[in-house]
Amino acid sequence: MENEIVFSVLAVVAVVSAIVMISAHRPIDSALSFIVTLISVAALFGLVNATFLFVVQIIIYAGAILTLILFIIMFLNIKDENLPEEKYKNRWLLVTSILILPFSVILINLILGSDIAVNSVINENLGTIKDVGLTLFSQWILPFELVSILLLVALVGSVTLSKRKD
Amino acid sequence: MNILSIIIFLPIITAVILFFVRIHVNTIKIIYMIVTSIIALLTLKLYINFEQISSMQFEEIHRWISEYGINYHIGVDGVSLGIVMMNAILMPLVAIALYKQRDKRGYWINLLFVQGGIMGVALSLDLMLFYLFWEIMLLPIFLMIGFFGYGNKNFITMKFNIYTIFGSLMMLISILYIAVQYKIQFDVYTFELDKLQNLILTPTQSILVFSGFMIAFAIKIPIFPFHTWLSDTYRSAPTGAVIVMSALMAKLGAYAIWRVLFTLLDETSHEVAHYFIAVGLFGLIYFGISAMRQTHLKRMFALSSASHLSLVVVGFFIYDVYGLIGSSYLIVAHAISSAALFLMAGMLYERSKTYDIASLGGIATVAPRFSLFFAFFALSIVGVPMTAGFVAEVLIVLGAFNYNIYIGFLTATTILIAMLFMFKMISQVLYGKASKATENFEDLRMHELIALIPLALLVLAMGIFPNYFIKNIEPTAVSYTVGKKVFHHD
Amino acid sequence: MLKAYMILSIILFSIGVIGLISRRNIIVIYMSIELLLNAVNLSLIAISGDIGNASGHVMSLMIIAIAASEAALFMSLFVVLFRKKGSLDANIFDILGNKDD
Amino acid sequence: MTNNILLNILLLAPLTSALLIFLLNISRRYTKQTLYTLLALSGSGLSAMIALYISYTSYFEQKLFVSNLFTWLNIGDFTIEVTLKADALSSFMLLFVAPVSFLIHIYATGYMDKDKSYGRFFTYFNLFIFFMFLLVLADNPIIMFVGWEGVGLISYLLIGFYFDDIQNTYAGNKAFIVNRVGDFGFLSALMLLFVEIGHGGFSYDAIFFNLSLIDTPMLSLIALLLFVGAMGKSAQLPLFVWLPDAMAGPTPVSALIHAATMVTAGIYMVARFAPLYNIASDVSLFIAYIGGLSALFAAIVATRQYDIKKILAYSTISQLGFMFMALGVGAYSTALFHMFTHAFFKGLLFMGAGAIIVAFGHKQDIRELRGIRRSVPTIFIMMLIGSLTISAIPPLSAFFSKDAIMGILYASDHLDLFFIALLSSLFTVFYMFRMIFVLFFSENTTEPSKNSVKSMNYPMAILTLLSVFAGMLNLPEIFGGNLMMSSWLDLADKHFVFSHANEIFLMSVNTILICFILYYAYKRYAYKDTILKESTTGLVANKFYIDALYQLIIVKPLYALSFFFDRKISHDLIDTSINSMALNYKKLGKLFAFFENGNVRFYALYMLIGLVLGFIYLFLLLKAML
Repeated sequence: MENEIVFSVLAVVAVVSAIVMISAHRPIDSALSFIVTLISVAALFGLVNATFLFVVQIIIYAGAILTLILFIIMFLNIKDENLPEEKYKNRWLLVTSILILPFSVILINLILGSDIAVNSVINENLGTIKDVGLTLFSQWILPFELVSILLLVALVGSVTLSKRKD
Repeated sequence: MNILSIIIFLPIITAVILFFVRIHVNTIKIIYMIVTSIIALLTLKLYINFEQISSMQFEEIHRWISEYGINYHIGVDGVSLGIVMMNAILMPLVAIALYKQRDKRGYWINLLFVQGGIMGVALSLDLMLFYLFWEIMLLPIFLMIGFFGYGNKNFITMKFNIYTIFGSLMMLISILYIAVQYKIQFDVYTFELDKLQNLILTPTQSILVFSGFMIAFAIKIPIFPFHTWLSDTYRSAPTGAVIVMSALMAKLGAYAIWRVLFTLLDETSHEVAHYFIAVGLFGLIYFGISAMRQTHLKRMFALSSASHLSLVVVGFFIYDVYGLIGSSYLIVAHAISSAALFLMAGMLYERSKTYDIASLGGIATVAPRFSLFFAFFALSIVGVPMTAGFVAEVLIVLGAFNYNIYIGFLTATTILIAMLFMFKMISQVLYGKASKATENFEDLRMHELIALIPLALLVLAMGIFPNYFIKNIEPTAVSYTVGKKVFHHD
Repeated sequence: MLKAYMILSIILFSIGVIGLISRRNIIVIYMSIELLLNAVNLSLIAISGDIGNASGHVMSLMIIAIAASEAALFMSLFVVLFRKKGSLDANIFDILGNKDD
Repeated sequence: MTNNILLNILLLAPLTSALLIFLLNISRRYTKQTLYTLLALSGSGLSAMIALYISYTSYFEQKLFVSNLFTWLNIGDFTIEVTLKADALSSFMLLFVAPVSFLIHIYATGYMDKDKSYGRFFTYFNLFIFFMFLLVLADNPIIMFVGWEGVGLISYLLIGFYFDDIQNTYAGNKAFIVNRVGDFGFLSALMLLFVEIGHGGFSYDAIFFNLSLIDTPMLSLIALLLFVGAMGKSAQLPLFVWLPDAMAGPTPVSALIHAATMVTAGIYMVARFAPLYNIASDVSLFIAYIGGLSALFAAIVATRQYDIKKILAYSTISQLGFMFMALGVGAYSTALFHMFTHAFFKGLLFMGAGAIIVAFGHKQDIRELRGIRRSVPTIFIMMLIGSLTISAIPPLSAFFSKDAIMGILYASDHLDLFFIALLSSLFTVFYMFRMIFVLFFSENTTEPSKNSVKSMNYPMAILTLLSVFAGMLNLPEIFGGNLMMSSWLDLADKHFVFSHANEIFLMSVNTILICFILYYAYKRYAYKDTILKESTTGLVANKFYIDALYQLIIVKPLYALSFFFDRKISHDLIDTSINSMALNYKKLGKLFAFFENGNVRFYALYMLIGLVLGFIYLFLLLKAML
């Protein structure tokens, strides 16, 4: 029962901060509210025993990526006049929301009407670092290696991109 | 390999190879001359071996896309022979006349390519093949105007191409439609002209198919009111392209009426013939009168061509043996004369740097040979006796009188129409005092003479001994008229 | 519980899409993309927990890894683009379009 | 066999010499004028000799010369053989065409002496003779038409011979275009004739044989259209306008083409189709009236002309009108006889005019050429004889020919035609002697710049003799003749009963009237400057405004129509609508280009829309399935 209360609170926080993120004018505001979303999502991970992911989410997303964003925002020294004017931002948001509404409504409707999650398996080990590690290095070894190559490529790419041309 | 296939593919293949090989333009000219001369010799052989019978000769048939009954089927008969001959004769002569003026590789490669395309259209007996060559022949012209044209050439070449491609599209729709109908009726696909003849179509269907084809041909010829691309295109196109368009491609449009429509949709053609006679007669007079006020030499020639081609259409749709023979003869006769005239217009421009009729004049004093040939070809367009045009016009007029006396009188105005503008033009260009543009006018050079003399002799020979040439057309024309229902409107 | 997670995931995803399309600030657009990834992660983990299989976790892990590399590239792109154009407006990066008239 | 060869040589000799001169001329090599002269004269001389021989044998031995050259066309029924045939009519034509051509050739060698276009001139001239022979000798109307058009073409080239002045070439254009209007009629007639009876062959004999198969209205139409052709070539109302302008050509051209030979082709053609015109009598009458009107009209206009050649041109129209009158009432051989004499005296008059023009430095206005009798006495005598001949003073040749026409008109119960003829004949005397008196009988104002050339004088002398004595050929019965020519030609003449007393009465009245007019003209013009006081305004001096009228009702509307077609219909209506179609496509493209703006988030938006629509569709599908 308390799980559900916690879930509700976290869900509301995540949604609200996400909405703030997409509607804030300045990127710094967006970034800060996005951190809130990420942390609430991390907490939601924890709520379903995904302890390893919880940690990873906090460390990588909230820790590394968002810090990087904030760092960049500050590094670039973005002033207000550098920001896009976005005269019709609210109108755009409204129109897009209306457009996406059928999509969400239909999906939610389908999920509510479906019979998933009837035979939930309770596995205490699920989500521990050991469990995830075992799965990762047994079933997912090839994708794992590919991801490592991807990271390498991204590394090289970002270095090349940000190098000044003389 | 069949002689006809060589005629079609030798130029095309040579052009493609030349396109990929980087060699000097002079070498290309030499290769061009060799190839076109070989073609000319081969067609001469064809002409000599041609038997005076109505059926297809030198036929060649191979399966190509057998699943859909598309065959590689070519052959020659009395009608296509004329166009093939013209194409083969004109191409080397054009090159001889132009060889100093044009130093672009693409010019010559395109000319070679278009020669093959035209041969293909004239010789194909399979509708899909016909369509293919019909499109192939367009492409080089498009490129030539775009690369080597004058004036507002981008707009004009786009206009020309959209016009003609629209027409081709209509034709493609008709071709596919009748093929599908044939499949429905005979349970097999075919695009063979002689097989498709057996198709039974309802009147509505045949009218629709007919219009599809006719739009393509009408744009190509052009007949009223599809002519508005004509004068601008001829004005901007380089000499080689204009000659190909006026002397050969426009004629192919008229030829296709006979080859495709009279073969496939014989009855429909008869039923709608009077509309097209009316349109043709209107065009004959309309273009002739329009040409009167033109100040641009090539525009005037363009409209003059259109006027004569309308006459060809009249001759075809009159649909009796005189009309058919007369029109086929006029196709050839006019091809020579108009090719020569456009060639000379090109020379005129090269020397005087103007096409404006009013600013020319006095050429006869400084360049008597040029004037002689210019006047000769202009007069042969008018159809003075002992030139080929005269024979053709007499035959068409005869056919028209045979058809209906009023049509006859209207058709006979052809001997008046061309004079309306030709004589004033001759006076203004050749006679009078030499103007600033023409005072240093150089007379014909030797290579230009070499190109023009055969054409002039051919015009004369066709005017004086027409029987020798007409004997080849006659059996085919007779086979299209005798034994078929002929409608007489009184 | 799973249904709730799924619904939340859908809502977050929609918000991400809305942000992605509506905003012109490329940093916000980037964050919207991250939000999309997070929404997917959420549903993956929820399903994974429900069926008792760790594959979902692994997938999420990889998504996070991809997001990380994406972040690295995006950041360097921001720097380059901002240096060139002096703006964060996504509308000025439209050389894909037909601009010759 | 030899006969065939003779005919072929007759036809081909001028063609060959034309070709040779042409090649020499175009090769741009320096060629001596003598060589050209030699070639030109040998061609025409040879054919003149053969022509004389042919007429001689045809007349005395009734021999028929036929030469079958080749088949021109053979399609179904339409078989046209190029056959030369010298029957009586053709031989008669040859009798004067060939010698007169030869004489004018000799004359022209003098006239064109030292002209830079000497070679070109004789190319055309010989070519003209070739086409004229083709016209005359052709055995079927299509080949005749080839010759017919051919002479028209050469006439065009020769009128515009001095092309430095563009107006001359315009005159040539006018001639050819007006002639072509006539040819339009001619060709239509031939085609109709073929459609009606072509299956029986198309030589003259075959046509006349099958003539009865054609019903009358069609026959009349054919006859009328044929006459339209003759109208154009022989410069009758309303297609006469080209002939006066045609005087822009060198004078030998006027003498040969526009007086003696080509313009008479119309007469020849109508006479050739005599069997047809005999049936279509209403058309024949029409011809007679057109001829009468032309004769009178041209004679009146000529009284107010000042250009020596134009006077003669109008005179030619007038004389041709006489011939058509005779043709119209069915007196074919009479008309041909007048044509025969006309060729000589009109050739003579033109040559005289040309000689004067050459002698006085290319002046042509009689007001500037007054009183030149003492400067050019020989020309004066010959011109005087020519004028007397044309005025039909007995016993000069035209007296017989013209009087025969008058007599026949009188006898044919068309008194109106007779009076028209009489009136025009009197006008003829008036304008001819107006010219003579002004030219020769007044105080001298100019001196010759050049002495007369011998090669010009000899042919003139021969023609003078001929115009004096040619009348002997067809002497009427009252003078002890037996109408030799008429019986030789053996055409389908209508015969009119006509007593000798009437004939003599008519002749004397006519002659008295002519003398009276002659006296009047003498009183009015000789040694006076009346000519300078004539007003240049008024109907007659402006040729009844016919040229202006044609300009107004034909030329200007045509150009207006051309503008309308080219600019309004082709450009404004059709082209603009097609272009606007294309432009609208362009606008539509711009509309879509707004969506396709290169902005990725817009593309995401479209993806979203597609996604949403797909979802809705799937959802509905799912619902429907459940």
